[in-house]
Amino acid sequence: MRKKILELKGLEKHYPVYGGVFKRKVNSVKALDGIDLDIYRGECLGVVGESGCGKTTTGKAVINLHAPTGGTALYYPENGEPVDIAGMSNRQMKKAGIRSRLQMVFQDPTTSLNPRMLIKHIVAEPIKEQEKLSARELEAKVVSILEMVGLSRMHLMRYPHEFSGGQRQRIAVARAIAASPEFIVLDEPTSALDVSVQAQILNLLDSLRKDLNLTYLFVTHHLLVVKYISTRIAVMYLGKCIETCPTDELFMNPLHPYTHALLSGIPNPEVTGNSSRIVLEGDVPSPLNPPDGCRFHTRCPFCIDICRREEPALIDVGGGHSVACHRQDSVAALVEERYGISGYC
Amino acid sequence: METSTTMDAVQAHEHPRLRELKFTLVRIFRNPSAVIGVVLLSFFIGVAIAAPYIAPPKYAHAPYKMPHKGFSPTPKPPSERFIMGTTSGQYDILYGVVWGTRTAFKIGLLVVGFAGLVGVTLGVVAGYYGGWFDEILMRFVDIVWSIPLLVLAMTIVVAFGRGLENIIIALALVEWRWYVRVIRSEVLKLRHQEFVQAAKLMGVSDRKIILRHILPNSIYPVLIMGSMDMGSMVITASFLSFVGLGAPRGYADWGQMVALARNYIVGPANNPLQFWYTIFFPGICIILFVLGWNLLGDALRDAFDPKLRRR
Amino acid sequence: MAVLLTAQDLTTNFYTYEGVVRALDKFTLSIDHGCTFGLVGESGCGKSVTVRSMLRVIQSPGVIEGGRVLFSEQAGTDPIDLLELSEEEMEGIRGDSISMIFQEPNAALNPVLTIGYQVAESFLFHRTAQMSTRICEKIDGGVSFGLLTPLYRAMLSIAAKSPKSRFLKACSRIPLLRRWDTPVKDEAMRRAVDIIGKLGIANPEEIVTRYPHNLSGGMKQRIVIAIALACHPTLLIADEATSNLDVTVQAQILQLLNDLKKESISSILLITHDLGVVAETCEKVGVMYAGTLCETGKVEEVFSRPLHPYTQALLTSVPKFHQEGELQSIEGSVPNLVYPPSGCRFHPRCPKAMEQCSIEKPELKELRKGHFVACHYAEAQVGGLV
Amino acid sequence: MTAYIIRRLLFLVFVLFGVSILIFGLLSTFSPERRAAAYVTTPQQAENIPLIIKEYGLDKPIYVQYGKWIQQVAQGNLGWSLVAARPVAKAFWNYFPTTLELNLFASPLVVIVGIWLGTMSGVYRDSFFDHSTRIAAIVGWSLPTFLFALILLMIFYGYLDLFSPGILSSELALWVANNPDQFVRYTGMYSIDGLLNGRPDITLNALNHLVLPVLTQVIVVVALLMRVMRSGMIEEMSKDYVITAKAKGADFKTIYQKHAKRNALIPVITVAGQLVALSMEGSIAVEVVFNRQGMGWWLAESATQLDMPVLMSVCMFVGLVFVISNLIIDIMYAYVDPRIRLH
Repeated sequence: MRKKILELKGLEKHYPVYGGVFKRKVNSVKALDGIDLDIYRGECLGVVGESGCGKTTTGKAVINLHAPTGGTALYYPENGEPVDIAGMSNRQMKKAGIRSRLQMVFQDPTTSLNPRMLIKHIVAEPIKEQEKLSARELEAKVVSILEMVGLSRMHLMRYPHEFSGGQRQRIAVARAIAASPEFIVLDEPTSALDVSVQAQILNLLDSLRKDLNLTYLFVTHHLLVVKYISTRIAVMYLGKCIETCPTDELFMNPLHPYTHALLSGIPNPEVTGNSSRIVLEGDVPSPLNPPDGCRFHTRCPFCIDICRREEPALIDVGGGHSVACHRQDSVAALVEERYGISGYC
Repeated sequence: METSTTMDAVQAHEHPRLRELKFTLVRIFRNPSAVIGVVLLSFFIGVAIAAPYIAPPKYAHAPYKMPHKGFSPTPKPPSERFIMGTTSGQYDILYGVVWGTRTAFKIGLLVVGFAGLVGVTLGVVAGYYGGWFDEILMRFVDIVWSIPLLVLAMTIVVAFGRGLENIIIALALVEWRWYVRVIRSEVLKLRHQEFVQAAKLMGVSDRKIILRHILPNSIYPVLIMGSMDMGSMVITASFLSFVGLGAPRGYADWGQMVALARNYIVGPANNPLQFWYTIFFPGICIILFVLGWNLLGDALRDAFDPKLRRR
Repeated sequence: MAVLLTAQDLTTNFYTYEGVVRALDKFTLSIDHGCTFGLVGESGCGKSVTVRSMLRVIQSPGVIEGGRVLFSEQAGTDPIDLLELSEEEMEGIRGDSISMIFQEPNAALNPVLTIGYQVAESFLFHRTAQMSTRICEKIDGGVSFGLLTPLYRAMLSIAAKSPKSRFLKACSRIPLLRRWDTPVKDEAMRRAVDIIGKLGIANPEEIVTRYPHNLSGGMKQRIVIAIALACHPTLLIADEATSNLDVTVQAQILQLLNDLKKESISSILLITHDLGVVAETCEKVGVMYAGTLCETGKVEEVFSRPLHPYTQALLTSVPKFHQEGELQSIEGSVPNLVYPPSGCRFHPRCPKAMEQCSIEKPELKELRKGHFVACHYAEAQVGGLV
Repeated sequence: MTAYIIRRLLFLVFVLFGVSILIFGLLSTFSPERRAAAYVTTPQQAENIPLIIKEYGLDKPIYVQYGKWIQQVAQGNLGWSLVAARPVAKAFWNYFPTTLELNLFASPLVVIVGIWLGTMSGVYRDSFFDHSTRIAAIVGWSLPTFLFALILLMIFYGYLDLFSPGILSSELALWVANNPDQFVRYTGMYSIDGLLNGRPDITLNALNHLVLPVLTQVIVVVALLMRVMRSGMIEEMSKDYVITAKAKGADFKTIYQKHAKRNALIPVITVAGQLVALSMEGSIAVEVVFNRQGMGWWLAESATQLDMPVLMSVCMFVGLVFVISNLIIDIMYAYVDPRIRLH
């Protein structure tokens, strides 16, 4: 039995919109509108979706960087009782010893590193928060962490701007693991990097996960990247999670029409000659007023009556595969019939 | 392995902070206006320091009191005794100009120092924590903001009574609003920066975040403004002196010297510029002093322009 | 196939405070009529600089130092060198024969002008004469534009002959006379509505009155495409046109480009860092590294049998559907072009680097049929020219 | 939009209330006798100050006094001005037109000249023109208004004898004062009233007296506007949409006039409030030096004579003008930048 590390139940994050003479709340942006998700120890869960679907918000809400506005996020320590971290303040979390266990690596390493701090101090900061070390011990520890991410002692006394993009992201990773976390949210960690450097970082992250027994939540819009690094994938659309399943299963046997559209839209770098794809009509609806019923029905090529009325629940169809679609049984056949696509692997 | 390998050997010896400082200075002084500004300011600093030697005070206990020989209102042209002549009331212009430099620095440093300290402290706290403190402070700033500097400063001077000290207090009481606004908007931008969020995630306390992450990255606009303000505060103070709200008659202050010269800007019909020296010397001092600070501020703005900042 | 555009030894430098950035170093490339050409490379390798140099829209501190850009609009005609043309002649070519789509639709549209105006501008710059003739005919046919119609008719006939005449510009400053071009502007707006409608945007009449911030990213990109297509260009340059879009929107745009290619445009130069996009949409590809072209040829040829070590490494470093084993990455990072490496610019990172590579810059040579490579190692391997 | 304007009007009331408390608080440091002057409206009343102190409770707690004072202000009783020797409310109409006249002539010049110079030096960055305007701007910014005005007076009045201080020449002023039936002061501004009364000579004379004040005002205020416009223009000219326009085939003039300029105006509008404040401050110095009896002169004079009621009223008035002009600026903002929705 795999051990859970985080369990999200109906997690919500609404951003209020103010208006009127007295700036009262008139509406809210439903960036994250109630998602249920279990994250297991040691896995790398990929969260994919288009911009504005709430994947980054999910990442920030599960580690309580942006406090969720509703729902619970249960954290299961290695040994001990689960804690609901949604709604805890940073200070409370620090006291309970969980703040540093949940870390994050941001998208753009140029903005996530303080430009006026030396690398030595950047990496030392999380260590100093946890234990009192002498200057020499601290430096030795910083160097050992830098070496884990492929940097060395000679990089200690430099400013972030003196590094290339890939190296900066290594520093950001080093800072995250310096806090000795169990769980790291990776928010598009490679999308600001060059193609040739992306592979370095992906391989580094993968080996760190195995060596340090970490759990990742890998947020990205790039499906091939997520296929390479993740063990399990959650697909999001407009603030909801619509499909979760193990990576290989998703590419072999997707069940949601939106997943089909995403997968067929990936430009394949291998020259195959066949490239039929599902082109969705229109745009993603506004998260201010999400559509009734199934959120995808406005763009779904296989939409039927019930989709407009009733919102489908995320149901387990076996093999760790969950999907939220009224027509999940027939989608694969419909796709093959209309677009001539069967499988993406 | 990376781009800076060639520079490694050169850079290995100096401390990185020193290297940064050098780089910043080079960037500032690439701009000729910075050079001119610093030269002007060094000149004034020199004059201020050497004041007792250039113009030995007559009254040792009150060096700011301008000595005067007689009470005749008609100014006297430059002579061997008074190199720059004497102004109305027979005050020695050279003496006034030299000791007025000290007055100008006093005004600038005290006003900018106080306003900057108060403004930055309040602005950082309000911007970082937000909430009711921010709300109340910003509404208060809105109120103070709606009266222009000069009008409000005049009113405060009237309320507290005239005098140079009260001018300084009045200007500081008005000018802090600028620093609050500037630093607060910087802090608001920084508060959502990823490196600040990362620090929060690591459990770093708010105090440390402010000191380590927020202040070092938001202080430059304040420095630029402080530099510009050194000049503009001296302008405002000298105008208040000129109007007659400043120090008592005979105090070495450029604004007052211009006021003393006011009735002599137009001489007799046959020689309309007869009394040029009465306004020229104090006037040129004010202009060059302000110009020096403005040139420096302008160069700082160019040097710290975030759009030109290297990545 | 006839050659449409050739860049020869194109060299562009940027004069920055840190030093001279040698962004393009004797760059050579040629595009055929009717071809979709993909130019790939990592960020900072000079893809955008290349096309901006070709169109001469490089911004300060960039300076085109040398080379030639030969352009022959009709197949078989004598090419003209775009770098030799006067600025005014160049204005006539930009947006008319060659047009461009930019990466960031948010930044590429002017936030304070309406969508309609921004599209109509293309017609006003290049079709004023044609539209004026049309309106003159209409006036002769009895259509009236108020009391001053005869006067406008006279001015429009001048515009029909020389739309950029100084006389008309002077008139545009005089209160009543300045309204002569209202019918032209209306006509341009009608055409804008037309072309926006053709790109598959619902109710174009309403869209033209909106401002860019009202539209979604995909819509904005369509508008940018509409601007570029307005005058039926011979060559469409798409600079990272889909990179910042979501997968499903990217699919829409790529399909749109594909459809348009069949209908109206002669050639497309597609610039991207996404190898997948090139593989799926292009016929030919050029691979760029640090301001030089390393390899060019048919897509299938280059992608399945790459000869340049950089292309080989790049292809193994991107994740694929059928990923086997670990991704391979290229050691090190892109060089700082203020101090470009001597000889072949890839040699410090190249696993196959030889002594010669750091001394001598390799020439682009045809090592297989239609497959050009600039690499000493590949040359030695394949053994000379075809 | 409506909600926004309503909110701003409420804000205006709030700010005026705040200003009144601030000013009242500041001036309550005076003795009751001094403060009594704020309620005096005729010279007769001034004789029995103790009565007024009693009547308005000037020895009572400060909030009671404030209430009484606000009550008086609401009735239009702003007190007695020592400097003007008449009630403040009446004196106001005497002084205000002079200041308005100065700014009516100076502001359009500031806007036109500032935007033009800023655009040109931004477009032709690092050219000779750019460098010279930049130097001129920074020197202009460093010139204290009163000093600059004095220098102008020295040259144009003292040396060249072209323009003189004051509002009108003394003969004309005397004539106007002695013939109130022949010269009706419709607007209070001589340059306009001269035309309305069929006396172009008065208009010309008034304009002659306006040249130096307007010049001073323009030079001091224009520097800021120019600098902001220049940097806005430089920034906009490097944006991607400029390249798009260029790639469309636009000529250089269309690019900067049609595309960049309107965007560059947006940051200018954000400093418009500062420009208004600068003009107000400038007016004080200009009027003091050129001896023009306007609001600024009145304020400075009142400050030196500790004429408290005037200070209070002028502060309130300036606050009102400032908040209203900021409201107008915000609406202009929404007009220039379609991305702003006032909600």
